Amino acid sequence: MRLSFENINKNLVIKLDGELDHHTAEEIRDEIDREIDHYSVKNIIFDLSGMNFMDSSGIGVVIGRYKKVSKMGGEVAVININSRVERIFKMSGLFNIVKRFENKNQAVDSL
Amino acid sequence: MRLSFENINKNLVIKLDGELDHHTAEEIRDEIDREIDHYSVKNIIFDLSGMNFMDSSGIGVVIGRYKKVSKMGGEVAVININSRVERIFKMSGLFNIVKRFENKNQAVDSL
Amino acid sequence: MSIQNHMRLEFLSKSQNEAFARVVVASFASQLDPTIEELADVKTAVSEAVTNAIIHGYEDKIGNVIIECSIQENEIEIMIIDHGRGIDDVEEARQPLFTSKPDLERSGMGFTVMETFMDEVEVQSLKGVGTKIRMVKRFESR
Amino acid sequence: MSIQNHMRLEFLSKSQNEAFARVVVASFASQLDPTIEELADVKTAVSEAVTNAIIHGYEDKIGNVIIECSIQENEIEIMIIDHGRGIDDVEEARQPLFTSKPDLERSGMGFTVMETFMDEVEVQSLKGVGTKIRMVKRFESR
Ligand SMILES: Nc1ncnc2c1ncn2[C@@H]1O[C@H](COP(=O)(O)OP(=O)(O)O)[C@@H](O)[C@H]1O
Ligand SMILES: Nc1ncnc2c1ncn2[C@@H]1O[C@H](COP(=O)(O)OP(=O)(O)O)[C@@H](O)[C@H]1O
Repeated sequence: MRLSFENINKNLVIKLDGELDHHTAEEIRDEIDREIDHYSVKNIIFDLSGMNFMDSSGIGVVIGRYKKVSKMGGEVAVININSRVERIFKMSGLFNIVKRFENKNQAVDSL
Repeated sequence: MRLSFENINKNLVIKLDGELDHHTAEEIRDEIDREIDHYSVKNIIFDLSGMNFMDSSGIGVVIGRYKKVSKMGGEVAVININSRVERIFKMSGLFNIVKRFENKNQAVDSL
Repeated sequence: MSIQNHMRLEFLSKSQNEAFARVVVASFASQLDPTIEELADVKTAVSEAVTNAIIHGYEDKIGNVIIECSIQENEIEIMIIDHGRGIDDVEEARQPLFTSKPDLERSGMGFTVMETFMDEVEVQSLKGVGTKIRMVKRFESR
Repeated sequence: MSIQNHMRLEFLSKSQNEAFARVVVASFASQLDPTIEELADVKTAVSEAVTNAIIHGYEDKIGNVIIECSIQENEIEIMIIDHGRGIDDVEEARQPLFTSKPDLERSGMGFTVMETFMDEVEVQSLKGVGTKIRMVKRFESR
């Protein structure tokens, strides 16, 4: 799993490349949280275009970040979600707390 | 393992794509021999550009075809051999009976 | 109907083996020529059951996780077995969003994912003895 | 030096499992971050030993082939075990070009390939009991 970050104003775009399971979730969680704290991020945008695999551990990662930023009034969004991951998001009701956009610009403009 | 044949005069070009092991050797052997018989082939040119894997079962396949065509004065050649397969060919002395060419045209012209 | 192919894999309950387990089962299943989607279903379900064996079954200890796969016609049967702590209440555990480890950011959706992506899911578990998940997937013949 | 990771695979001696066995061992070995060349060495050696178990060990019968892999530091130990007929004369069998099955177009180069591509190869065999090949590969740390 490779992580890349981009800060756009108070939005943190997190691009996830590779396979997100329990093992890789443990690896990336702290790194993401450090980035959020360091740059006083408000909103998070997960870019999932390069995520080849996700199981329910990914749900935990998203909910965990949601809890963190929503305390300060921030929001979580996803872009470039494929149909498999979408199914897992739907199944778990994630779209009740996570917004979904076509691309980065749309997400940044709307949040 | 995918096989494709091309007849150029009395030369049969056999392109092997995929992995050549004992299992796939069993699958392709008869098909190759039928082709040799059907078209009264003299020489065989193995094109190995698409062969991703070969173990010593491949040596057996080459020697078997050599025995078949050499009875009628034919020859066996290889083209587009990569360094791994080359190592296995060398190890087993295959280059004593198999000629090696840069490309198809050269092989056809020289045989 | 006799078994056409069978394999049994045993590995340590370390989280880096989750990806390994997925690759092994997917590679074995691929002889049935599944679609990419069907193969992804199997990988996801296996990932859930193996993760559960590692984090819930063995918790902080290291034990053996066992996967058995059998192929019959167009169907694969997958068993995922641990000799860990067992499940307190299987019915409760299978409910969506139930998790005994919210502190580890578990979502409680593992069993729901398995049930969604596989054709059959059976859970056998005995406290202090271990857990066995039996899953079946039927591939559409192409 | 304790074992960092371990797995054991058991599968039927059917020739379609040769490719499966290669994928499994390569996938397990890949956690040591080998080069493509090193991984190909391991796959080739495994292919030879597994093929031998299938065609020489079990001949026309179906039995179980077992692969055990252990990882320690930058080194992988691979054992390939069958409970087949055993080898008549191990020293003779290991010689280049020796084969007991020329009729199956075997080249007699299997052991030579294993020895070339792996750092250690040990053969234990008992007539009527079976054969165990132990191979070690050390990956250059990168
Ligand atoms: N192999 C297992 N051993 C012990 N307990 C288990 C096992 N698998 C599942 N459980 C229990 O069932 C609960 C629900 O599992 P699951 O739906 O996969 O959600 P999650 O893994 O997110 O907690 C777990 O929280 C755990 O208490
Ligand atoms: N697992 C095994 N069980 C029984 N005999 C074996 C086994 N492996 C190797 N042998 C014997 O050793 C010989 C040499 O093996 P090898 O060098 O791999 O060449 P090949 O497989 O081409 O015959 C085989 O022909 C066989 O007689």
